[in-house]
Amino acid sequence: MMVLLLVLPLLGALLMLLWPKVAPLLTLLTAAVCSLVALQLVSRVSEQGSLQILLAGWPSGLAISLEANSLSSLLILLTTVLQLLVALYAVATYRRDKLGAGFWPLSSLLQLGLTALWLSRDLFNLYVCLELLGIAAVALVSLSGDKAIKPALNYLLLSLFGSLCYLLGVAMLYGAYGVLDISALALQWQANLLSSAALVLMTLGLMLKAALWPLHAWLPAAHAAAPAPVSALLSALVVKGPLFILCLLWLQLAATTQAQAMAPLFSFCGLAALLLGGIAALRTPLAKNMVAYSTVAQLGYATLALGLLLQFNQPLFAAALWLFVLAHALAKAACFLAIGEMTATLGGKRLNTLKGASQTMPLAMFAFAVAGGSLIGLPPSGGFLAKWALLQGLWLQGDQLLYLLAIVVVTLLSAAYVFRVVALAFDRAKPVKPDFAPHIVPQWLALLPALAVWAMTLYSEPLLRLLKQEGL
Amino acid sequence: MSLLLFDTALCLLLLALALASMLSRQLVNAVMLYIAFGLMMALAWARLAAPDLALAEAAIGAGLTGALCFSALARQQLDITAAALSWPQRLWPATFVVLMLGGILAALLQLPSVASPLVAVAQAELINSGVSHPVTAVLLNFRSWDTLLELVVLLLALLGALPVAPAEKSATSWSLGLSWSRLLAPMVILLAGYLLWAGASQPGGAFQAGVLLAAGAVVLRLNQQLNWLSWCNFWVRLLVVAGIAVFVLVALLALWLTPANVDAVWLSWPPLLAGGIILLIEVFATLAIASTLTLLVVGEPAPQHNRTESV
Amino acid sequence: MSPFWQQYLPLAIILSSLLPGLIIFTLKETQVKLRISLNLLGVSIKLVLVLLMWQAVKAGQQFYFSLPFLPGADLVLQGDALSLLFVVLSSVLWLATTIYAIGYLEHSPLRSRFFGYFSLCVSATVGLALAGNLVTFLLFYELLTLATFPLVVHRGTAESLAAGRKYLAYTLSGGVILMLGVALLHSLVQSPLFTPGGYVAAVLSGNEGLLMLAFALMITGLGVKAALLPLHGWLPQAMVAPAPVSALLHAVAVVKAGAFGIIRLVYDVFGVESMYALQLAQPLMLLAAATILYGSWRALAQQDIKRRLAYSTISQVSYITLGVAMLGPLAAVGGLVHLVHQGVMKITLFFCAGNFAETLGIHKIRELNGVGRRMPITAMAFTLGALGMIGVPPTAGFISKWYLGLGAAEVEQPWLILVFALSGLMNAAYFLPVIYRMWFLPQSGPWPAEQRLSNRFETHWMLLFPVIFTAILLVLMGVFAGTELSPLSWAQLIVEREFRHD
Amino acid sequence: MTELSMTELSPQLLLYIATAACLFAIGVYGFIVGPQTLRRILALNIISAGIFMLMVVLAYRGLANGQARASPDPVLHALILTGLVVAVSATAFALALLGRLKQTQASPEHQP
Repeated sequence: MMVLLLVLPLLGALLMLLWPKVAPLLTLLTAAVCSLVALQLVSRVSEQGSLQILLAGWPSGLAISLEANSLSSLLILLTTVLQLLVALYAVATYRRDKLGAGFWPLSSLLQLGLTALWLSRDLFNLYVCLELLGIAAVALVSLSGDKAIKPALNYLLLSLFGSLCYLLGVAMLYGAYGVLDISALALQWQANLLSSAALVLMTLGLMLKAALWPLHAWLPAAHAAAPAPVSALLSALVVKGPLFILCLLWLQLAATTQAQAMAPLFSFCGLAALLLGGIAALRTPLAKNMVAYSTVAQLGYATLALGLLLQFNQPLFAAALWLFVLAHALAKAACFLAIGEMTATLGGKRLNTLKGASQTMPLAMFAFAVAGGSLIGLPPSGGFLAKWALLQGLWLQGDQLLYLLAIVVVTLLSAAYVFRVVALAFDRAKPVKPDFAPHIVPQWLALLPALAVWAMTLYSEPLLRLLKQEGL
Repeated sequence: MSLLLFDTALCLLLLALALASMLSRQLVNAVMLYIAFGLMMALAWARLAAPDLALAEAAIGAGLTGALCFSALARQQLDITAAALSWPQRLWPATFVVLMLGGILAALLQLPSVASPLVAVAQAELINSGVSHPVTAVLLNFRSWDTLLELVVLLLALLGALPVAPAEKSATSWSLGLSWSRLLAPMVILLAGYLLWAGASQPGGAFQAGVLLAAGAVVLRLNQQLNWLSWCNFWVRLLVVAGIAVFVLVALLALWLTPANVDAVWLSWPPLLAGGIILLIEVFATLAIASTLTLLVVGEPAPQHNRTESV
Repeated sequence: MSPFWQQYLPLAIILSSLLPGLIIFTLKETQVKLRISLNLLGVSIKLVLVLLMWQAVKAGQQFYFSLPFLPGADLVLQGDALSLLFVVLSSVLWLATTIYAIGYLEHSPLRSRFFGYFSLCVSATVGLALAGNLVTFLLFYELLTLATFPLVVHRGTAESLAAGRKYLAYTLSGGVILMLGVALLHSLVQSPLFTPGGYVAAVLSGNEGLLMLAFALMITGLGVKAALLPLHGWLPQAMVAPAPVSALLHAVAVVKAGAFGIIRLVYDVFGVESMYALQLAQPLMLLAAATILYGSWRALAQQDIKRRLAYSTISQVSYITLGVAMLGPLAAVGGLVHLVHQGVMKITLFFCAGNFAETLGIHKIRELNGVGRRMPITAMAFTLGALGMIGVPPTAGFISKWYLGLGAAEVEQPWLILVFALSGLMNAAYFLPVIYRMWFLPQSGPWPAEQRLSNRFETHWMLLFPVIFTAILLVLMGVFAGTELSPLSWAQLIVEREFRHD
Repeated sequence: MTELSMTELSPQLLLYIATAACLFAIGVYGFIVGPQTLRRILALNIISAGIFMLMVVLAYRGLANGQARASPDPVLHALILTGLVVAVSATAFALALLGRLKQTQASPEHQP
């Protein structure tokens, strides 16, 4: 099953390169089949527990090990489903938006890279996956043409730098323990200067790649410059890859003393990201930049949850962390597709373009508002679930009033930037005329993930149960 | 003792070259120094009992990266000299870097001097791998998944570079790169000879061979030979894709051929056929690497046909 | 009644307005008839369903519908006596407001969107009434905020957008604080069903501080919508919304949601004993009393009709809070019945204000001179509503104030009677001059912007009939307060059930 | 005492390790200071060279110690080869992007 998830997008991409004419069809096909397989994988993992493979049948340590636990399988499902959705959106709009032919194979390879990353439990293999992801992401950003080259190049350089920091950490750990397999490494782990230095280096690199505050500066430009479907993929999935590795490192490898020492730093970075990212989103005049800054801010929740998880070892925080990731992925995909659709139709990059959009493009605006509700954390959305888990954890710890206060403030901040757009859309004074009749299908496609994130609450109990186990 | 002296000199030279490359005003000098640095690095690796890596590093550091940088330099006539940086602009990063270096050095001093336990495991399993050279065994059998993904990364770089490849400027802008390639050509042939010779005792890696082939192809291509080698050509695309495709297909075939009583494991070769399979993969991977790298270096002259296709 | 029905009845009541609302969103502007019939169909179905439930609850049945949601807190819809009080109020007034809104918005643009959100808003209100635990309540509380925002900014002018922003800033902050409180309480006792007598008593010892904090947080969150004293700022500004929206906000949906939440919190979450044990009632009482006086005081100074009504709302809703906070059975009856009475009276007043504005262009109080001759029926209804607000018998307002006064005597807080008297005086001081102007002063000049909306009546029949309906209702509720059908007897039933566990 | 010497690295290895670390540091400095993009790409290559050198030294450890089997760590060598390919791919892509950037900056239509 895992093999199918890895091979299908790869073979699909190769076929697309050979016969570019059938590329859209092939992308849809592979994404659809992969979604079904991923669904099967999730159900199988939740029934029978996690699946482990030592690749090529070699003994542990020598072989690369893959593991599909419930978290990985959920993330794979998320990846494939979003891939399918974005591919549908791209099929619906690629003639109008002049999306390059490169999009199809690249997005399939991106899917491969993500799937491989969620499954891998080998430090060096994770490095290769990271590079795969980074280069695919940059190539996708550069599809936008000349205006995207500069942010793409900047993204590439920083991403490479991040990977190299990570690689140095891997080299140091291999030098110290002689293994690359994470579970084997965890058995021999000692908290000393060498392992701490390696962890810090890897964390630095991964934070840069995941655009966690204060290393986020590249993200808004890159995500805003990319074509809408690409921005959706990048914000929803790609930044989560390094975050996933970061969590693997700190949760499975790091010793308690190291984790305790690092925890306040993560919490601080998370809060700072939430505050400053939110303020930046509130101030920027450009529509896509607003959504991109919101990604910076929302990643702060995940960082904060990670910090709290390391500090208190409370499974609720693990659930919160991954719920944030899942909910944000769906919501942000919806946001980018909706905003992309609106700016394309109304013709303009600035937020003012959206004036009166609730009349001209009600569906897309509705999708944005619904997704925004999840970003704010309004019940009964996925964002609410995550925030609920976070609050529960904090209250159970007791005496965390500072964090609670901060959460209130940042929630209001996110509400402010979401409703800044919504209020503009209700402005009836001088609505911006669309350049052409709005298309219905892309708007519905933007709405789908937004509805999905609200539907997450229907499965909240199994989700919470699954994710609580995975954190520790 | 004299060996230690040699080591010290080599290390100092490496550091000096790297530092000079980073600090030199002129970008051309920086690239030159970097190429020299790459060659010295290859020497150091050869000293450290890694001749095949040294070969690869020489091919990359001297050949590929150099050619790439020179062609990039030829394209950008703008701001080749840097504006002088003010002291604070240099001081703060320097302080940061020195602090970081101190931390890393302190950590590295704790490294144990014993080799990884994996060495023994790899040696023990070598007989089951189908090849005699341990590095090849690791690359194409023990950790073949890494290698497959690495080939995908290479392909991705090509896919990313093709649509943004700048249209070729005048022929004169290539002159620098051209002269450089002419200079390089004999060295490439020399190194290829070494590879062939080394291949007798230890199987040469697909990568080294690929790089060398690519270097040759680049030289020829720049001299207006091999003009069929372009992305629009279906057969070239097939060649580029073949490296990965053969890899995956063989793996699927192996999965399919696994006897029913054995657990089917992804990428595991049947022990009897392993040698043949690895050779097959290597051949195609070499061709794919060579063609991919050639296309990457040469860049696409971007005829009209390709433009319309990519829209 | 079959168990199947029992289970799905609460859900059906919500869906009866939600589904028409969702369909209405997809309609074109020109499909007027279809939209109107959908609206009315939804209202009628809802009324029938509510009637079914009312009968069953009266007979002592309870309704549950639950969906799995958070661990320890399912999504529960519960039909008990208290929720039914609010459900009946909102469904009946929804009928009136729908008809009124159809008349009011005739020929204006974007009606599909308006009626869609209108239905969503009522669905959220009914859901809030039927919510069976705090988490469900929180959910509908936030949905209500979202559904009302487009209504507030419906006109799309700079002024209404500013009001909308202010409204959101207040209510979303309130929502977040409420969420914080609910999460705190959930971490202590989970979120079981609302039960008469509360459920926090079990964890009372040792957690006093946290419980008090939770109470304070939740009251703050609810107080924003209930317009308690420092949190009332959004209400006067939200007046820029169209008249039916103002009517809905003040009488049924938003303000009442806050007040209803406070009732639930005090009686069904904390319970009378825990309230005593934690000494939470006194501060709440003080706050409510202060709000009553402050609202009345500010209303005196307002010259705009709707603004005066808005400050009056601030004052009147706190009567409910005060009645609840006194923790005596009689006061509770007063508070509960005021929830209904104030709703009917205030909606009458807002309908009238809307009629004046729509027909004659009157917005200021000084323009009302002599309007009794031009629009006698509307002026009569306004007079009845105003008298009710002051508490003149035999209107509905008298009943609730009577019980509140009795309650204050019962719990031995005589100073509260003083508050009531003072506030009543101020009520009279800001309503009686209006009535005087309408009936006894001559018309001072031409009407600011007169329109002939009907040949037969003083204004469009769809604007007039709802006013007549609610005005008659408020008199009937006062006159027949002693009968079984009256809100008073229902409130007594609730209180009997709430206090029976003692 | 013997145990200590078992875990201590020989001066030669220390020298090479220190050189690798310094190369990494020089690369990082160049990457931060820049200022031309081409130089930052070179800096990245120097960083990766430093890391690979560290790995080569680590692979060489067993030999320097005179341990029984006289071959360097094949796993590390394989990792380095993979890493080299990845690095050169990324460099080529970065240079292609850079070329395009310079071209768009140079062409008059994009001048503001």
